[in-house]
This record gives sequence, C-alpha cells and structure tokens, in this order.
Amino acid sequence: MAETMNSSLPLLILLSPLIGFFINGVIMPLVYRGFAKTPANTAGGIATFFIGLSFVMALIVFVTLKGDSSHDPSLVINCFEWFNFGGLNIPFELRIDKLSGLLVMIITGIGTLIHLYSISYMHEEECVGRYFSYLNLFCFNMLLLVMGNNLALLFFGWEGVGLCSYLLIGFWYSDTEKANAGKKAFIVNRIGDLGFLIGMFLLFRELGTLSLTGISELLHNPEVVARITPSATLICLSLFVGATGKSAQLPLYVWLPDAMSGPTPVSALIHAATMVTAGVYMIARLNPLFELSPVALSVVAHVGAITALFAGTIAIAQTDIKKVLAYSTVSQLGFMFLACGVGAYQTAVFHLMTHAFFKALLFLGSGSVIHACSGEQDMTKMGNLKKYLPHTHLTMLIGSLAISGIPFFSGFFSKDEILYSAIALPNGISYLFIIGVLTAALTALYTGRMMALTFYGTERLSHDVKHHLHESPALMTFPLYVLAFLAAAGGFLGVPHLLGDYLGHMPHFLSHWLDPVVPTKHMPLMAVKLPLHEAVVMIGSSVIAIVSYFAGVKLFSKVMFITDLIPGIAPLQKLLSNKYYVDELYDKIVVTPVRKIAEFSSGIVDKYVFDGAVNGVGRGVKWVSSGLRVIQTGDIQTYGIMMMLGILLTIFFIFKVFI
Amino acid sequence: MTNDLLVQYLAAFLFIMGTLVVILRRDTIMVLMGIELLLNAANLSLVGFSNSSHMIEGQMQVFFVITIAAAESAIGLSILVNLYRNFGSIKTEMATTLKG
Amino acid sequence: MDSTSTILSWIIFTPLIFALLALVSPSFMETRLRTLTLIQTLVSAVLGIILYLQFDGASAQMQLVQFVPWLPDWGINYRLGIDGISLPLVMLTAFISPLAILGTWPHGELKKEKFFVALIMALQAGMYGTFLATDMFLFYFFWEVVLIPMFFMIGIWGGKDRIYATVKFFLYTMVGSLLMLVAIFWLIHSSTEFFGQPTASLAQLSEMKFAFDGSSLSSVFSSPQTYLFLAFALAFVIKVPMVPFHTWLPDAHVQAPTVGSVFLAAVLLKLGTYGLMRIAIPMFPQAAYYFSTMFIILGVIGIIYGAFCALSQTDFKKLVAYSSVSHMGYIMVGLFSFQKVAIAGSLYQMINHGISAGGLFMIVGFLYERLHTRNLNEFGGLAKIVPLMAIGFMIVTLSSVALPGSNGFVGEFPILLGAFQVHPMLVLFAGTGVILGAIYALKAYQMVMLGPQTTSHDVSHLHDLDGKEITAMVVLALFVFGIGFFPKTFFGKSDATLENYGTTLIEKSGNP
Amino acid sequence: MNLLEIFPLTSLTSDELFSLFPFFVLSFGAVVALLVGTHKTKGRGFAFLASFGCLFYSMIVGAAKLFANDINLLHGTLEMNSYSRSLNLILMLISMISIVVTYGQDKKEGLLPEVYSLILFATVGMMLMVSTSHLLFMFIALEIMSLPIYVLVAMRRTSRFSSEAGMKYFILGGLSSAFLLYGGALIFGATGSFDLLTISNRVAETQPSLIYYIGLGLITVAMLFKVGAFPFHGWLPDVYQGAATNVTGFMSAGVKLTAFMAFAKISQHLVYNETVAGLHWFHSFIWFIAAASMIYGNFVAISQTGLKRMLSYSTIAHTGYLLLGLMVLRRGVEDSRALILYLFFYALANLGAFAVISVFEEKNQKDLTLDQIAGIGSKHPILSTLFTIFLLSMAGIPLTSGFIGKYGLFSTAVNAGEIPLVVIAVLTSVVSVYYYLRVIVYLFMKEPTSEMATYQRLKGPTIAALISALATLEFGLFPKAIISFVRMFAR
Amino acid sequence: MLSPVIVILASISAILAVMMLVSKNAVTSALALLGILIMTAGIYGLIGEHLVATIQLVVYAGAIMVLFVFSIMLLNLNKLEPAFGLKPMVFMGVTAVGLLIGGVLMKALYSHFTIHHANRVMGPFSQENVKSLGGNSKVLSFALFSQYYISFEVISLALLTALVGAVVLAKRKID
Repeated sequence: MAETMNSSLPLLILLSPLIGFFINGVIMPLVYRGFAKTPANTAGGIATFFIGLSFVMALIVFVTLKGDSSHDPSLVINCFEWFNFGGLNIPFELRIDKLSGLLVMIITGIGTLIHLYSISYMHEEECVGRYFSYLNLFCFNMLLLVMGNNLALLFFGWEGVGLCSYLLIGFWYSDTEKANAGKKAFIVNRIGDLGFLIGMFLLFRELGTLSLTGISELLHNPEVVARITPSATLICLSLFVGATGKSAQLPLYVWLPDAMSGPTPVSALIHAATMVTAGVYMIARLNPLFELSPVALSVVAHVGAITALFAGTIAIAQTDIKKVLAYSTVSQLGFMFLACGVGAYQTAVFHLMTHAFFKALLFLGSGSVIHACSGEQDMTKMGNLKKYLPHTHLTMLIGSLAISGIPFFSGFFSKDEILYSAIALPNGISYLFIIGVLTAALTALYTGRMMALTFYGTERLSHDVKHHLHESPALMTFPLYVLAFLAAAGGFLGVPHLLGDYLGHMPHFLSHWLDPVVPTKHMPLMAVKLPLHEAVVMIGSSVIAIVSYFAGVKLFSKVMFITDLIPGIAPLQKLLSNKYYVDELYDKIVVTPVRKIAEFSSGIVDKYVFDGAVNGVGRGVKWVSSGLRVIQTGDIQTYGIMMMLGILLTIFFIFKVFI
Repeated sequence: MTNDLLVQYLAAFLFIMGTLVVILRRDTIMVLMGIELLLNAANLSLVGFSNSSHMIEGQMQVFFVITIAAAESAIGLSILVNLYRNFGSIKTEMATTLKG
Repeated sequence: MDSTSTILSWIIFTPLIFALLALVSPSFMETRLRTLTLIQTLVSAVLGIILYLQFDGASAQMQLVQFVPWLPDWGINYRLGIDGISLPLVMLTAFISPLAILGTWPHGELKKEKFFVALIMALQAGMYGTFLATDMFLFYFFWEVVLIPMFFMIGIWGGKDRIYATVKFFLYTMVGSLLMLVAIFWLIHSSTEFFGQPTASLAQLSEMKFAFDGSSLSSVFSSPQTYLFLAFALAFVIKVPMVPFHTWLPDAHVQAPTVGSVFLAAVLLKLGTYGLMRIAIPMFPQAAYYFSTMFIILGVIGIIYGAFCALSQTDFKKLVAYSSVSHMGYIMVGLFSFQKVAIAGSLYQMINHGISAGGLFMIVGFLYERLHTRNLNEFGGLAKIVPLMAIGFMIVTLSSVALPGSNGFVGEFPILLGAFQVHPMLVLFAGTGVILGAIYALKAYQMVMLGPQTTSHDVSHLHDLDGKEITAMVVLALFVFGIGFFPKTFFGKSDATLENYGTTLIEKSGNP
Repeated sequence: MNLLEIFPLTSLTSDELFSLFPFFVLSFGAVVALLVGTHKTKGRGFAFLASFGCLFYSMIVGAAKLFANDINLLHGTLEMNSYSRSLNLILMLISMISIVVTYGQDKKEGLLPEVYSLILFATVGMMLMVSTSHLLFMFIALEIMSLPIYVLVAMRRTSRFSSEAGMKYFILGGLSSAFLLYGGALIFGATGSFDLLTISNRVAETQPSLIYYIGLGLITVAMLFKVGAFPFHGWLPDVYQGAATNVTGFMSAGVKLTAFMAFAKISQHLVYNETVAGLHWFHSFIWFIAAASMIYGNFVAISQTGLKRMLSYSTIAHTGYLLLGLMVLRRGVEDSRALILYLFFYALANLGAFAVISVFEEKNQKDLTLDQIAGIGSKHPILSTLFTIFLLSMAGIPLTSGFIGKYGLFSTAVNAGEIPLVVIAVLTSVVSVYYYLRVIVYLFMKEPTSEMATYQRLKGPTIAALISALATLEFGLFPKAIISFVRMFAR
Repeated sequence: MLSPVIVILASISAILAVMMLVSKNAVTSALALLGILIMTAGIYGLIGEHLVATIQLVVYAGAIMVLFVFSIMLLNLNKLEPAFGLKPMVFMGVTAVGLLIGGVLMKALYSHFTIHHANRVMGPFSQENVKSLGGNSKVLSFALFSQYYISFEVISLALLTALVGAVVLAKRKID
C-alpha cells in the first residue's frame, strides 16, 4: 500500500527547520560576533521563515495526500543508509501518510504561529538567537519523530525533542530552579526511553526489523502474528513506558509541571501541542501491534483514565496559571490514552488535534496575560483583566469553552467521542467511562476557575504590575485569533453521526479519512438504537460540562479556593495544592537512594574494597619483606648456619629419594 | 672395617669438625684454621680413595690442593691483618656493619 | 607474505623520527617544540588518510602487510598488517593526536618540554605499533613499550600524588601482561608442536585449536584453553579497565597531565578491548564463550558501578574517569555477547568513546588551564562567560550520553540491541546505565556551565576558547555528528572484516 | 714396563698452543701490569693500558680462533671448543668493561694499581673454569678466580666495610670451595675419575653408591654458594655492598657467569643424563632453591634503601630465574643458550648499573642511598637515562636486552613444562618491577634533597656505562645477531 | 686387616680436632691443628704415599702453621675471649646438625665400602707396580710433569695472586 514517490519534499520539510537552526545557531553568531548579539527580529524572522516554509511544503504534500478512506497514498522516501551491519539495517527513511501528514501539519502550522508569537514575546530577552535556534531544532526533531519510517528514527526524534525541551526549559539557566527543571525533564524522559529501547529490542528480536512499513506488513501475516502474540504484551508495555515518559502519564508525569519554568511559547509548542503527544502518536502508529495485546491496551486505558482524573484534581487547586494548564494538559493526554486504550485510535488522534489547538491557544493566552502582568503568573494576584486585555480574554474564552467541551466547540466533539467509545467499544469499560465523565466535569470546573480568577472577579493586581498593564501587540494576538478559530471550528472534522446527519455534514470525516492508516473499530452499539445511546452520552456530557463550567466561573469569581466554600475539606485542598506530595515521594524513594548508593559505591566500596585490596597487597609485600630481611644479620655465623641447614636440606632431598 | 674405610671415616670426621670450627668459632684466625682443616680432610679422603683403588690422581691433586691452601692462608691472613687494622679486633661479631 | 608496502612502518616510525628530532633539537627550538609536535601529529594524520585510501574495504584480510625477519629462530618476525578492526583504531589515534596537541597544551611553560614532546611521540609510536602488529611477540613488545612513556608522563608532569598513581598504573598493567607473557610462551611452544617450527604470527597461531571441554567445571579447568584465555583476558581487562580491576584508572587520570589523560582515555584503554577482540576471544573462542556470561555480568556491573561512582564525584576529572569505566563496560558487553551487531557496535563504541572521553578531558583541561581547579563545586554559571566552551562541552556531553545523532548512539545502540538478543535481563540492567549516564553528565554540565555564576573564583575575565582549542573542538564536533548521522561513511571499510570475524567467531565458539 | 709409556711426554700441537694463547697473553699481561703499576705517579694509567691492551689482544686472538678445531688436553683438563672459546670471549669482554670501569674509580677509591693485574688473574681463573671439565682442575680454577677476588673485595683498605666484606667472602668462600673439593673427592671415590665425561659414562654403566650423590650434593652446594642462591646467599649482599663498586660489577657479571656455566656443565654431565637413574632429587631441590631465591631476593630488595644492596638482592632473585634456566638443561649444551644469553645481557646491565653507581659514590662510601639520587635526573639526564635503561633491562621490559633474555629463558622453561615455576618467576618479577621503578621514580620524579650525591667526574665508568647501555639497547632491538651467534657456538 | 698404628693416629687426630674446636686459646688450637696435620702425614706415610706425606709435613706443618702462629703472635691474639658467642641452644643445634651430616656421610661411606667398593675401577698403581716402577716419588713426579703440567703451570698464578694480594692488603703505606 505504501507506494514510494520519489519526491524530496518530505526531506525538505524535515531539513528546513534544521537549516534555520544552523543559521541562527552558527552563522548569525559569526555574523554578529557573539551569541547574545543577534537582534530578536532577525533571529525570529529567520526561524519563522524556515518553519513557515516547511509548513507550506507540508501543505503541498498534504494536499497531494488527500484521498478517500479507501487507500493510503503514503510517501516513503529513502534518504540514505543510516545503520547497516550485522543484520541490523536501518535506512534513513521518511514516511508521510495520512497520520504523519496530519501531525506534520499540526506541528508546522502551530509551530509557525508560535514562532511568530515568540518574536514579540521574547523580544526583550537576550540570546534570542539561541532560543529560536532551539525552537527550530525542536521542530526538526519533532518532524523526524512523526515522519521517521523506522522505530530507530522515531527514537532519534523522540530523544531529540527531549534534548530540545531540556535546552528550552533551561533557557534561563542562570536560575538553578529552571536548570534543574530541564535536567529533571531530560532524566525522567530517559527513564521512559529505556522502556522504549527495550520495547524496540524485543520487537527486533521477534520481527527482525524496526521499519514501520516492515512491521505493519509482517503484522498482516497471520503466522507472524501468531508467533509474536505471546510477547506482544511485553513489547507494548515497554513501549508504553516510553510513552508515559514522553507524554507525562503516571507515574512519569512529574517533569511536565516543572517544565513550565520554560518560556511560555515553549510550553505551548512542546508541552501542549506537539511533543507530549508523541506517545499517543506512537501508539496510534503501532496500533496493529497493540491490538495483539488486550492486556496492554487495558493498561493503557487505565493509566490514561487515572492520570486524567488525578491531574484534573490537582489542577483545580493550583494558583499558578501555567501550572493549571500543565496539569490540564496531563489530564487531556490521559484522555487520549484512554481513547487509545479502548481502541479508538482515530478518536485519540482527533482529540490530539483539537487539544493541540485549544491548549496551544490557552498557553499562548496565558503567556499574553503573563506578558501583560510583567511576568506575574500567580492567578491570585490577577483578576478582572477582562477590561484590560480584551483580545486575550476573547480568545482565551473560546479556548476555555473548547477545552471544557461546551457543545459545538472543538473539544466537545473529540471528548464526547472519547467518552462514547469508552463504553461503546468492545473493550470499552463502563467505570472508565464514569471516570472520564468525572474528569470532564473537573476540566470544565478548573477551566472556569482559571478564567474567573484571571479575567473576572475582583482586581488583585499589585500597583506596579497594574502600572505596566497593557494588551499584547498584534504579533501576539494574531496567532491567538488563528488558534481561536481553529479551536472553535476544528471540531467539525469529527462530527458524530447523530449531529452529522442533521448538519448535512459528512460525519466522522477525520476518522474515515484516517481509516487506511488507523482502522476504525466498528462500534457494536452503532447498529441498534444507536441514536439513543449517543444522544444520552452527548447530552449528558454537555450538560455536565456547561453546568460545571459556569459553576466554576460563578463560584470562583468570588472566592479563590473550594475551601472558602466548604471549609471542611481543607486537608484535601492542602493535599491537592501539594500535588499529592508525589515529588516528595519520588525524592524519598528514588532520588535519595540513588545519591546514597553513589556515595557508598565511590566512598566506601571503591576506596576500601577494590583499592583497599590493591594497596593491601602492596602493604603485605612490604611487611613480608621487612620480616625476611631480619635473617640477614650481618654476622658471618648466621650465614654459616644457613649454609649448614642448606646442606642438611640437600641431604634430606637426596634421602627423600633413596631412603 | 678396613684402613681405607677408617681413613675415610677420619676424613669425614675432620671435615665436619672443620665445618664446625668455621661456623662456631668467632675469631677469624680460628676460622682460617678451620678452613685449613677442611682442606686437609679433603686431601685425606682424596689420598685414601686414590690409594685404595691403586690410582695416583688423588695424590696428584693433593699437591695442588696443598699449594692452594698455602696461597689461601696467605691471603686469608692478610685479610685478617687488614680487618685488624680497621676494626682493632678480629672477632667476627665486631664486623657486622653490613646487614639488613 | 612478503613486504609489499611500508606505509605501516612509516606510520609507526614517523613519530619516533620526530622524537629524535625533538631530543636533539637545539635550545632555540625549545619554544617551537609544540609546533614540531603538531607537525608530527599532522604528518601522522596524513599518513593515516593515505592508509585509509589504500585500504580495501571489500576484503576481510590483513592488508598492506609487511614482513621483515627479526628473530626467525624463535619464529618471531616483524609482521605488520591492518584489517577492518585495526583500521578505525589507527585512524582514531591519527586524528585524536593532533586534536590533543591542539586542545590540551598547557599554556604555561613546561619543565623539560623536550622530553615531554619526545614521550608523546614515543607513546603514539607504541600505540600504532600495538594496533598494527600481527606478530604476537611484536604485539607484546609494543604493548609494553606503550607503558614507559605514559609512566614518565604521569610521573614527571603529573599532579600531587603522581608517583603513587604512576607506579600503580605501571604495576597493575605489569601483573596482567606478565601472565600474558607466560601464555604467549605456551602458545608459541605449542605452535612448535603444531607447525613443526615455532611461530608467533597471529594468523598462524589462531589456526591452532586448543582442547576445551565445557561439560563440567572440573573439565573446564583442566583444559588448556581456559588458562590461556584467562591469562590473556586478565591482561586485557586490566587495561580496559573492567571492574574490579579499574582502580588504577581514576588515579592515573586525575594525576596525568591533560594530554596524557586524553591519550589514556582515547586510545590506551582501547588497547585492552582491541586485545580482547584480536587475540583473547578469537583465539580461544570456546573458553571465551564459556566465560562470556561472567564477563558480560562484570561489564554490566562496570557500567552501573562506574556510573554510580561518577555520580558522586566532585573532582571533574575523576568523574570523567569513572564515566570511562562505565562506557568501556558497554564494549565488554558487546564483545562477549557473540552477536555480530554487538561486536560491530563494540568496535564503533571504541572509537566513539575515544572521541567523547577525549573531548571531555579536553574540556577539563580547558577549565583547569583557566581556573586551576577541577572541583565541580567551584564552577557554575560559566556558560554566559565562555559560550563556546559551553557549546563544545554540550556536544561532547551529548556524545557521551549517546544521544541519537551523536556518535555515542551509533556505538551503544547496536551493542545493547545485539546483547539483548542473548541476555535480555542483563541488558535491562545495562540500560539503567543510559539513565545514570544522563544523570551524571547533565549534573557535571550544570555544575560547570549553568546555575548562578560561581563566587569561589573571579571568572568575569575568563577568556573563551582560543583559536587552536576552537579548531580542536570543531573537528571533534564534526566527528561526533558525522559519525552520528553517517556511520556507514566512517566505518564502511570495516564491514567486510566484521562480517567475516563474526561469522568465524560464532561458528568456532560452538555458539548455538 | 716403563713410566714413559704410561706417562708419554707429548708436545703441544699448534692448535693447542693457539687455543692456550689467550691464557698466556692474559697471565703475561697481568705480570706486565703488575710491573708497570709500580711507576710512581702514572702507575695506574700504565697498568690500565697494559691490561687493556693484553685483553684486547687476547680477545682478537680468541675471536680469530673461535671456530678452530676442538682440542681436549689431558682428559678434559682443558676442553677448548667453540663453546668454551666463546664463553672465554664473553668473559674477556666483561673483564674489559670492568677494567674500563675501574679506570678512574681506582684513584677515587685509593685502589692500588695491582687491581688491574688482579682482575686479569681472576679473568684467567674464570676462563679456565668454563673451559675445563675436570672436577679438581675446576677447583683449582675456582681458587684462581676467587683468590684475586677476595683481595679485590677487601681492597678498599681504609674502609671498614671493604675489609669486613673481604673477611666474610673469604671465610664463606673458603668453606664452599672446601665443599667443592670434598664433593669432588667423594665422587672420585665413587667413580674413580675426575673427568666429568668419564664419570657420567661410569655412572651410566653402574649405579653409583650413595657417596656419589652426597658428593654431587656438596658440589651443588658449593656452586649454589658461588651463584648466590637462597640459603647460601648470606655473603652476597654484604660483599656486594662492601666491595668497591667496580669490583661489585665485575663479580656480579663475571663470577656469576662463570659459576653458572661451570654449574651448568656439571649438571649437564652428572645430572641431566638420561642414563643415570634417581637424580630427581636434584631437580626438585633446584626447583625449591630457585623458587626460594626468587621470592627471597625480590621481597627483601623491596625494603632496601641502598642501591648496591638492592641490586645485590635483585641478583639473588635473578639467580633464581637463572636456576630456572639450569633446570631445563639436558645432556649437551643446546639448552644452555637461553642461560648464556640471559647471563650475558644481565652482566651488561649489571656492569653498567654499578658503573653509574660508582660515578656518584664518595670514597669509602657504604652505599648510594635512594635519597642521594633523588631528582638527579634533572641534573645528569644522560647518566640517569643510562641507569634507567639498565634497570629496565633487569626488569625485563621490552626495548632492552633484558627482555630478550627473559623471553628466551622463560620460554625455554615453558617448553620444558616448568610452568608453575615460571608463574612464580613472573609474579615475583612484578615485585622486582616495583623496586626498579622506585629507583627511576627517585631519579626523575622526586625533588632533590640536601644530601644529593655529587658527580665524581670519572671517565672510565661513564664510558663503560655508555657502551653497555648501547649494547643493551642494540641487543634488545636487534637480538638476531647475538642469538644466532650463541646458537652457532652452543651447537 | 686394620693396622693398629693408623687407628691410633686417627683417634689422636680426632681428639685433637675436638680440642681444636673447643680450646679457648688460639695457640692451643693452632698446635692441635699442627698435630692433626702431622698425624695425617703419618697416615699418608703408612698407606705408602711417602711423597705426599713429606709435602704435607713440609708445606702444611711447616710453612702454613708457621704463618699462623706468626700472625697469632703478631696480632697477639693468644688470649681470646669466650670462644663461642652463640646461645648454647644454637651451639648444640649446629653441632647436632653437623654430627648428623657426619653420621649420614659415614653411613654412606660404610655402604660404599661394603657394597660398591668391590667392583670399583682399579688403577694400575698397586703397591708392587709402584715399587717396580721405581717408587712412589718417581711415579708421581713423572705424572706431575706429563699429565698435570697444566695444573702445575696454572697453580703458579694462584701463588702469584697470593703474593700480590698479601702485599696489597698488608702493606702499611697507603697512597
């Protein structure tokens, strides 16, 4: 099915950000004699140009890709041979099919917007050149991740984006906190990556190839399927460990909230729109493999659902606007995994897309807010910004409505579909559905709270903040509006049947379009009394969403915490605002032991055991030596006696033989 | 028990005695005498053997051994004199500056 | 085989010629000595390139062989040759040397510089010789010769505890190599029985089969192959160094002058793994296969243990030294996994570790030259002041944490992939080294470059890399990413040899 | 019957005369040196020239007649064949080097001009000893070798150490030579002959009586004493330390080589003689002695601070290695090649090392301590480098002839299946590496101390050291020539 | 057929040897040694080796002993301090070892003379042969100058060395 077109466009899509990276990272410093010297506009302009360029090219490719649900016109181009020895053959192959094409669009598109946004957001920072080169490098790696036609290449991008997020989170490295956050992100990701590696190794052992095309072809072959089914669970689980690392699921989500210490556009691009969804992409991509292991799938589903709820609860008690968004990201990702887990891969991808739209929007909006409040992130010090930041308010409102799943905004369709598939699908489980609904409610609630604390209610701004307060420039609001439009309208790519029929719109457009790559599971309930069920779910969820959203807005325009309403749950509040003490827990059970072991092994083992043995031998020799030299008394009689004993020895040796 | 055996016994005994003198006595002059005794014992045994098997090699060697003994004692005594000059004594236990 | 080409001899002896030049150089040359060394290393590098061009990647045989009778009575001859295994290592030596000279020369005046220079050159000669020798005796000869310059380098130009370190280094290696000598006697002796007359040619020696019976422990320890293998292996793993024989390394590294450290880390350690790959494993395959699990376990222990030790170091150089222990562990794992992929990976890892460790030591050298301390706690926030150094440091760090796209990945990925096919659990443990490696590497980077600016030194006037250092780092970076993206281009000429090596080894080892 | 028939008065053929020529020349030279040495002021110089000239001349003659036909005078009293001739050549070379070392050293140490003639006498004794296969003539030769050396050792007459050393060496030496004599007597009693060849044939015919073995044991003891093996080593460190350094060099090179060659000859004929039953005791005895010597010598050398004393202990250790070479001997001389090589290379290294030491010694000094040479490498790089070369050669590191020697010796031993002993040797030689290295460390890596030794400006020793160093390196890098030479004569 | 005279001489010299070992006075010991030498000479004479006996008397008993006594007088060492500076245990031990070795030696000699002596290689010089050839001295002298000329020549080196050595070591003036 994958006919190879000899078009180098995908390669150019991939390379153009890399070129941008080189220009900003190498050439500009040479031109301007120094790293901090590149003007913000120049650097930003270059970076934006190149990512925009690849967006355009992606658009062209994407257009050529459109086709009906029947077949998948995927481009596979082989650039050069990366590894080839000892039976391990990894060509540097790029693949653009509908799935990766969609993600490429998202990445480049949102990427471009965020680059634009960054130009004015970062303009008074120093070393903007560094910033933009990192951004470009990130785009390169992300594109490689989604375009690589080989798990090893995917891993290449996988680690590459990890590196970039490390660099970008630690962009303001002179602050130890921020630097640590970057380190934490990298290391936690590494833990996941080990799982990914092991998964790859297992897969290679079973299939002897890592090429995606190869895998999917092999998995069409029944006896291969039969052979690897037993080990499928192990493979999928270890790959999923990688996913939990990259996509911030339990138990490895801890890095994402800290990652918020990076510049806000970075959070928008990396930690909301693109990188964190890599795990979802990977699972969707390997769905034939995951299909082989119900166990793994249910694990994915459960982890997703639990994470969603867990993060949602935390989000509701946060006061830092970006932290709220971060936790909401975690929980939304949980939703996606829930979808994957129940086998609704398309729905997951759908939600991935819509989430990319509205979460990027929200982040950028919050960035604009922070920008306006001259770096203030604490919502308790905001309030009633509506009248100062009209554009920001408007766009963010749309975003919040979208995320809360208010009907006919994008989030509504995708989330609703996920919930629906959570019960409708064969391996859907009802209590996961319940969790999903709860989470949806929570989402609406904390989003409303966020909006309320930020834009409505009483004004709590400190004086000088208020003094500098200003709406962001057009360069920042423009992307907001674009994203707002997408967030509002994006959902119509996946209208459910129920409405789809009425709206005269081709229902589940996206899903059908993705079919060839990510096949639909037929929904058993769909046949009989389908409308009823769907209607129930839809109406129920939308009601819940609306109610809790407005509840959130209303309540929290007056107070800041639930405790102010229900004082009884103060401990709970404390627990939540401390994020269940997970960081402290990890510090106890992981970080401290590692440090202890390290000190032990170098301080005790190396010094006293290994080195001790070596020096001990030396000391022993010296000791023996000083003992032996005693017999050299210098008195001739001693020597004579020694000779005499020698003779005795000789005679003894002689007689040992003869007598 | 024959003369030859007796002579050999005597030689052996003298040899051991000589060894003991060399090892046990603590003044160099005695030690030198001990060495002479040793050589003499060896001579005795040589002559005894050669005589008992009707040969003359032994006796011939004895001439040379005696000469050597003379030379050796000459050198020995001069060394002894030298030692006496340096240490003011010929006790072997005096001369134990080199040790360890 | 008759002497067809002399280029190998040229490669070995060029440094020696220059060394003599340096020794007899008149006093006014004293200031030019560094240039002389640079010229020498560049000449060697050029010779290396010529060699690379002359080498025929399609054949798995020893090439460019040279044969000069030396001690024919004892079957000992001056045999040189090169194949796909030694080629990359020779190239590594040829390229690291000029970089080391460029990057790590102490700025201040060096005492007895003449001898220092001569020793550096002699050291190179020894290393080339070891890689190129195809005669057991010659190999041992060079193997020992390498010790002497290093001994003096550490002992005369080293740090505070240099004497302890250098004596330890020398003796430790000596123990192993003398036992190896006994084994060599045994080999050559049995070659006398096998071929009629004694021979020390590696090619011929490896034709001999030694009895090995792996049925029971007693039978294993009653078969000669076991002892031969263990004798050789001991000598080599001490050099590698494999835990628990590693303790000489941190001391030697910490005390050695930076050039010394670079050579030690980049090339000298590879002598050990090269020996394993060239002699210990292929000549005694069954014994090697029998003990492979043990060695892999030790390798894994080395990986993890080294990483942990590195984690708690505050002395930057010690940290890098322990990271070497950890990285060499991968090579052990790869070599003893008896998997083609892993063996190839090990060879690549040798080169890559040479590059990354060399680079790291250069960074240490830069810092030490400028601040005269190696204590990580006394650095911090330097990235603002010395951005170039920060970039270089970042690049070598990436290479050392084996990020895809850097050379490190090209080595570690195949090793782990290959070893996983036979020892999944062990590789799982080895994999934790990947995490720990990231931890200590980033820790070091952060403690030096990131965070608030250090107060224990006045770093405001700190000058960034100068031209030579930049050149060194740039070339290094080119290698890091070049190998990372296009391994085929760099290692293509080894494929035939590796393929052949793996096949024969696997069938000889009785490996199912 | 007529005595003339029994003892025919044969006259020497020209061959025989020529092969005795070196002995004549050397004895003559000794006397000349003695006479010219009496010159008031330039006595030493003249004596040096005379002895050097004679040595040189006799070496030329010896070399010229190296492969003349073998002769055997008076049933093995003198066996001149290419083997013994070459050994003589080596011995003459050694004594030439030590004469060069002595030149300059003698004035410093106040040695009388007679020292040269004494060295020549000793040389003649050595040459006779390696050329004879007649037990009692061996005794005489031994005495002719030892008597001058007793004197040489005691010759620093104003030094207590020297006279003490002389006394010790004389007494114990006399004891040991008495053992040799009595052992010879017993063997004679058992077999009725002094000629080694005859003895071994007789022994092969009829199982000898016990006194034969005891005699052999006594001779072994005497030989082990001369080579300084473990329980009989007592004299060695003291004598080496007490004697004038040039004499020490001469002893460690010449006496050792001679004694070992004699010992090798004896054991080849009387022990490693497949036809003789029940001589395993000898093998196991030597095994024990060798191991003990290696361990003792190397371990004790570690805790020495005096260079001469340290080197003398290392000599004991090397004796152990050499015994290893002795154990692999068989009847005939083929296997003695490795032994000869090792002895020769070791002699070179020792001569050189002691020469360098003598350059830095004060008059009548007890020993040169490590502290005295600390940091001398920066002051006298050339000499220190030479010394380093010698030490490395003793340690058996490649580039030096010591490595070739060790290689040959150990590989021969391994071929003979002495692997355990070789392993012991190897492990102990690691210990030896430690103390050799320590000297190098002191030379180059320590800071100079206040009592740093002063350079005595002695031409002779410096030249000698240079020559031996060159030889060491030459044979270390291109051993082909010397090995095939040894192979040629040890046919 | 053990000749009583030899037995007497042997036993005397044995006693003298013990005396020599234990006597405190050097002169006594020297005289004991002298006695032993003379006894040995006597034994030589009795078993028919007249020339050896004579030389033994002349060189040994004459020259060497004179040398010894002379140097004793010269350095007036006749009054010696306690003879053995050894702990009695060590002394006994060494003596025991010595006697043990001696015992072994004698046992070996005994077995030699009882077992192997019979089939020993015999030389031509039985007493009567020697007589017929003109006596012990004549035979020996002939042998000396035909069969042993090398040793005879070489021994001169030893004597010369002794001469030189004695001069070198003992001469007073030090330049």
